[in-house]
Amino acid sequence: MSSILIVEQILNGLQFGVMLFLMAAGLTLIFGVMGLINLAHGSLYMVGAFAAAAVAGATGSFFLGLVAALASAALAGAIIEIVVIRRLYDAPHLDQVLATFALILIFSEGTRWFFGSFPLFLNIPQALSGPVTLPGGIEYPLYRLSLIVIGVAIAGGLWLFIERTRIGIQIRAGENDREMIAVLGVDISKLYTLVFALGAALAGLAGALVGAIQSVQVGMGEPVLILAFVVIVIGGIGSIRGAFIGALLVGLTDTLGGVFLPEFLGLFMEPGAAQKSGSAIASMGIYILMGLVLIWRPTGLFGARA
Amino acid sequence: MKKLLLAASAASLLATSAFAEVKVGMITTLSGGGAGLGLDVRDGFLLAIEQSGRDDIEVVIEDDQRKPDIAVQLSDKMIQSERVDVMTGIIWSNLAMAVVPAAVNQNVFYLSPNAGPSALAGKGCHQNYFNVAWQNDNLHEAAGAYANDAGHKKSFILAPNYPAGTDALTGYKRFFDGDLAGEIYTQLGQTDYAAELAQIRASDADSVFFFLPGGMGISFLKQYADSGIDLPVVGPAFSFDQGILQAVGDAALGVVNTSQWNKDIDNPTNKAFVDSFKAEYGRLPSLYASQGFDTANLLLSALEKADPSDANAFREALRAAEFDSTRGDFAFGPNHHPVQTIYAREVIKEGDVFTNKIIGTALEAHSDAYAAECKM
Amino acid sequence: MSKPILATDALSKQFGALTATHDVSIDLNPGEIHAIIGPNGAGKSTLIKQICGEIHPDSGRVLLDDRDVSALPPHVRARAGLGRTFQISDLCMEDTVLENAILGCLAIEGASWRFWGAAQKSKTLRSRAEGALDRVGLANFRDTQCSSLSHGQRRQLEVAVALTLSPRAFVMDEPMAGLGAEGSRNLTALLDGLRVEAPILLVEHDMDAVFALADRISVMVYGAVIATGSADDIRQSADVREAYLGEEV
Amino acid sequence: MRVTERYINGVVLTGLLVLPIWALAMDEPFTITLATRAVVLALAAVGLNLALGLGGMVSLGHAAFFGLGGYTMGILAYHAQTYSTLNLGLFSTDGTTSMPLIWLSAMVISALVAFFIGMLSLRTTGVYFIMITLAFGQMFFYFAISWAQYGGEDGLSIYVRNGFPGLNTLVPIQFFGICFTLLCIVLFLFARLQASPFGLALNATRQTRSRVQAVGLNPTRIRLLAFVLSGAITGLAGALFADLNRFVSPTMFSWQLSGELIVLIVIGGVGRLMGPVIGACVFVALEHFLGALTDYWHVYLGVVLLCIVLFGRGGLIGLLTGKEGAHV
Repeated sequence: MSSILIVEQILNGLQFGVMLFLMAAGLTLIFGVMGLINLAHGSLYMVGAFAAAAVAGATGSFFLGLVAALASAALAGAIIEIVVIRRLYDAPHLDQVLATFALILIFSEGTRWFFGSFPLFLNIPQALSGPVTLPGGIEYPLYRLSLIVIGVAIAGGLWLFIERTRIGIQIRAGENDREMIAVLGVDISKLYTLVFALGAALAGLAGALVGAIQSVQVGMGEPVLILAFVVIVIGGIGSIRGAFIGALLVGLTDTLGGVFLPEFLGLFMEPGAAQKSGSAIASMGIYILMGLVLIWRPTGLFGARA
Repeated sequence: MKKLLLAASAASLLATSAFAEVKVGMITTLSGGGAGLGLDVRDGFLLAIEQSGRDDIEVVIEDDQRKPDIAVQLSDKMIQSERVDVMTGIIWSNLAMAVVPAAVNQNVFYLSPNAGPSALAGKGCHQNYFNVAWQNDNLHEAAGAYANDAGHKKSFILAPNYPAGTDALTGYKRFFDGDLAGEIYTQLGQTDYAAELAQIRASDADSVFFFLPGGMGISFLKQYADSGIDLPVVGPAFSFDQGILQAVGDAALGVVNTSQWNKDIDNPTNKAFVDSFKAEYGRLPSLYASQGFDTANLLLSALEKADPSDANAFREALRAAEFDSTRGDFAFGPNHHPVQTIYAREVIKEGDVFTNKIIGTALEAHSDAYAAECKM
Repeated sequence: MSKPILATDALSKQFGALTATHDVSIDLNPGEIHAIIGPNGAGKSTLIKQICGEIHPDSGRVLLDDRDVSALPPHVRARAGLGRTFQISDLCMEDTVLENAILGCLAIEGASWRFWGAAQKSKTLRSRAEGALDRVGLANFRDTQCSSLSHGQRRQLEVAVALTLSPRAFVMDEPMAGLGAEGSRNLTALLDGLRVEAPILLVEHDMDAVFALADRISVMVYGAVIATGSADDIRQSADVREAYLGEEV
Repeated sequence: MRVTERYINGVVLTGLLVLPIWALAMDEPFTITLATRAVVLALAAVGLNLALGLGGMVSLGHAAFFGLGGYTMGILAYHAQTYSTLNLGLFSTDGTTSMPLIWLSAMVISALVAFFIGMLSLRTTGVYFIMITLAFGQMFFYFAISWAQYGGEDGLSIYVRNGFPGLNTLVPIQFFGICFTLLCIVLFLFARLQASPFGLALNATRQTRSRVQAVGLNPTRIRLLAFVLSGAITGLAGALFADLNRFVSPTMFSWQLSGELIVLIVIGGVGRLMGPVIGACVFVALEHFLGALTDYWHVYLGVVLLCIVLFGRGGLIGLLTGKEGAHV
């Protein structure tokens, strides 16, 4: 196994992790501020991808597609917050799980109703297509490289937003003491709608960005949703920093496990069998990782201590 | 279109229709991720029934949601409650394995418009089971044969880690004479193939074979095109079908895939089928639509000769397969699976629409590897 | 002087830079009520939580009947004889008063692993539970759902549940919290009679109650006990006056 | 009109018994199959209700036990039908097609796995518990998909239903009778357990953990036992479900199934004896009738669910009796 391949796989893991972060950031923010488990977050990812595909298809501009993804996911987020989610803040987790499960059903079948059963087309923009050569002679797709850059930039921007802006301060205050910031005259319901829409927009953006290299289809959000949950549980629910670290961990574990585990088993077994059992264990890898983290720290790496 | 659907749904509601003499139960996937395939099979099937002008055939259609337990439940319903004579429609091998053995043992005929698991072609074959599409390995075997013709010597092959994936790689290897540069089982439902692409790039392969149905194939092809790897790609028709080609786009152009059908196969039945399908539904027919259409025509041809209540005569009539297939010559082998020609197709662009063009023949009068095991 | 039933030995606990308790050594003798008072944030609740095992001290020991219970989890300490009440009523609100009392009897009757036979129909459980309810004056409310009780009744039920345990010592965290004058008077009378059964370690802000009940009083300030003595001693202690009134001596 | 819960329970059980008998008389065997499906799903949900409704453990991974029960049945029957030997290292077996033996195995295996999952998961609470159970479920799901020996994602078909002494299980009404009897037994045990001292303690751990500790009980141990019992019941249901379909597949492990089990409980009423039964009947009926009306029936199911969560606290039983359900 050459070092070039290893570096390339690490880049792949990072790219996967960074995209997971966009999903997980919204989830963890929504949980941290409003105490809400949102299973329908994957549906917002799907909404973003479909909006991007529809608009990019109609206008021919990938950039407009991205704008549409952000706008439509944020709008969808705001609408479900106002219509449904708002009534669930003080409800037990069970109700939240159930109501957002119901939202998944409605979104998935609704999208199919609207867009039909076939996958939609969304391609990467011409300017970003094809591979580039990195130092060390590594050929790597430019678009994936851009995804890493965009993801890290958004992570940084989010950090600045939370730490340095007025709204960010209100959001952090909201995590600590809901009643208090209401007393201080912050319009709490507006703040919540805003946070929810922000989380939704990030998910929609992730859907559009990833949709360009994958397939835009109904149900695309659910596998990602579960991974994003694994990420925030590992990182500690409510912690943006934890989500970032957790996303990278999951991305790297999944990518590198899938590649190196079969190779590793191949040292002891015949190749075909090593391939099969290796990829079987690798597919459980991130769940094993999550189990280990929770046994070690029951509230995740950066979670508030219970 | 509307009229047809209405007739179908009305049929599924009115369990007892006075004039219906033959009752057909169609269990297929009409909702959720794989609905596109089921819709095509259904539309193709209903088109043929409608064109036949027979009003004594009642088609009861149910959606299996691609869930095996639902499919089994619907099959019970078809047999116990609707008392159908013939069943058809299942898209997925795992659903077929759940439904077919029990159904055919209850004296119902089953005509498979898509799935052809090896268990049903070999030891588990049954006199009431007819496959009108292919045995699962067929298109992969053809891909291996085509790779030989194209002069490929070293292939990198990959498929999802599930039984149909294993069958695909086995089928390819059965006919491919060259060496393997690598063999990878990906996760089922995987959407990101960056890691696999890196391995392909690092290998010394001269060609790539993949079997990744549905969304997996779309993702793979888009990422493959963007990776800068320029090895020739071969695959079975499933990832290059009319329904999903538009979602793959330019990334699929030039890729060779194997199929027993294409819209440019030159025979009157096929021409008429393509034109009438376009007229009826406003889209190009897919492989699955052609299989649904052929399945219905096989059924109609047998009904001309015998009534399902006379099981032996009806079975003989089916086995004769005297109908005009959209793919030209069609016959059943001893295990009731097709003996047919499989073509190599290339993805092209016609105007704004991506579609396939036949570029050659991969295997002629091809049967399958399991027929010998079948004791019928 | 007889041996103390409950004692702490130099309990210390830091939360980051904040010292919650510092070197706290107090004891509780048979038959007495030992009250702990002090301004808000003095570490009284943290002390209780360390005694009951909900928080682990950084150093120091908790002794119950001369036995070191510092390493034991809360439920084992409860079995060993700590009857605790909570500052904010902590009851099963969906259950009836009687069910709450029966819950208290399960451990001591060894009944928590009984899967057969209704809890409410068990004579042993029922008589013990009803005895405790009688004692606090809730006998007539036993079939009332806990969530419909008044605040004062909930405070009484807290005490009743602790009573069902037949504890060696009561540890009460502000039992009078939120009670009106009359409620306080009733509860004061109840506690007054309880000390015969087991001594009470009482954290309380209601000074009327404290000075009426306590045999001894300890004053905690900034996590440390600055004075311990009889009611009169405390009234006259210069340290206490300084801590509460800011008077220089 | 407000009615008592006891009255509703009686009506539901009687209805569930009368419907298949009516169907038998009318020669509508498929209705019996549907009723059996409802009964088996109800049994699975009764198992979950023990953990969720009484113990407050919102497990989003109960499909793991459902699937384990199913695969226990599938593997034992597969070996018995193919006359092959299952080697488990310490001991080996030739499989069995006897239902009672299969049920016992399914319950023991599910209980063992529930014990391990519970040991790890019960260290956490709240959202973490929901997520870690989900993760365990997913682990089993992926494992089953790649377990080629027993069919992987294709699943495993057994062609003949397993046997029960003295009955012909292939006759729909007889198999229904078996499932219905088991459901009644489990419901009876559930009711006894709910009223027992253990049930009281379990119910208390859901409401306040600190109170339970303060009265000298170990909440984690109580919850663990409840979780194990819950897993065993759901495992039993899994074995029956597999026998109903004569087929097992990894979809029995899917997280959507875990979600659906929760849905069943909430439709009927959380923590109620008959909540899961009513939920299962309604769910199967919706699936059947809505599914026949429109391809997009999931949209309507979603709307119905939302309404129950937002406006119908306490589920259908709560609606009828005017009492709220348990808070989880």
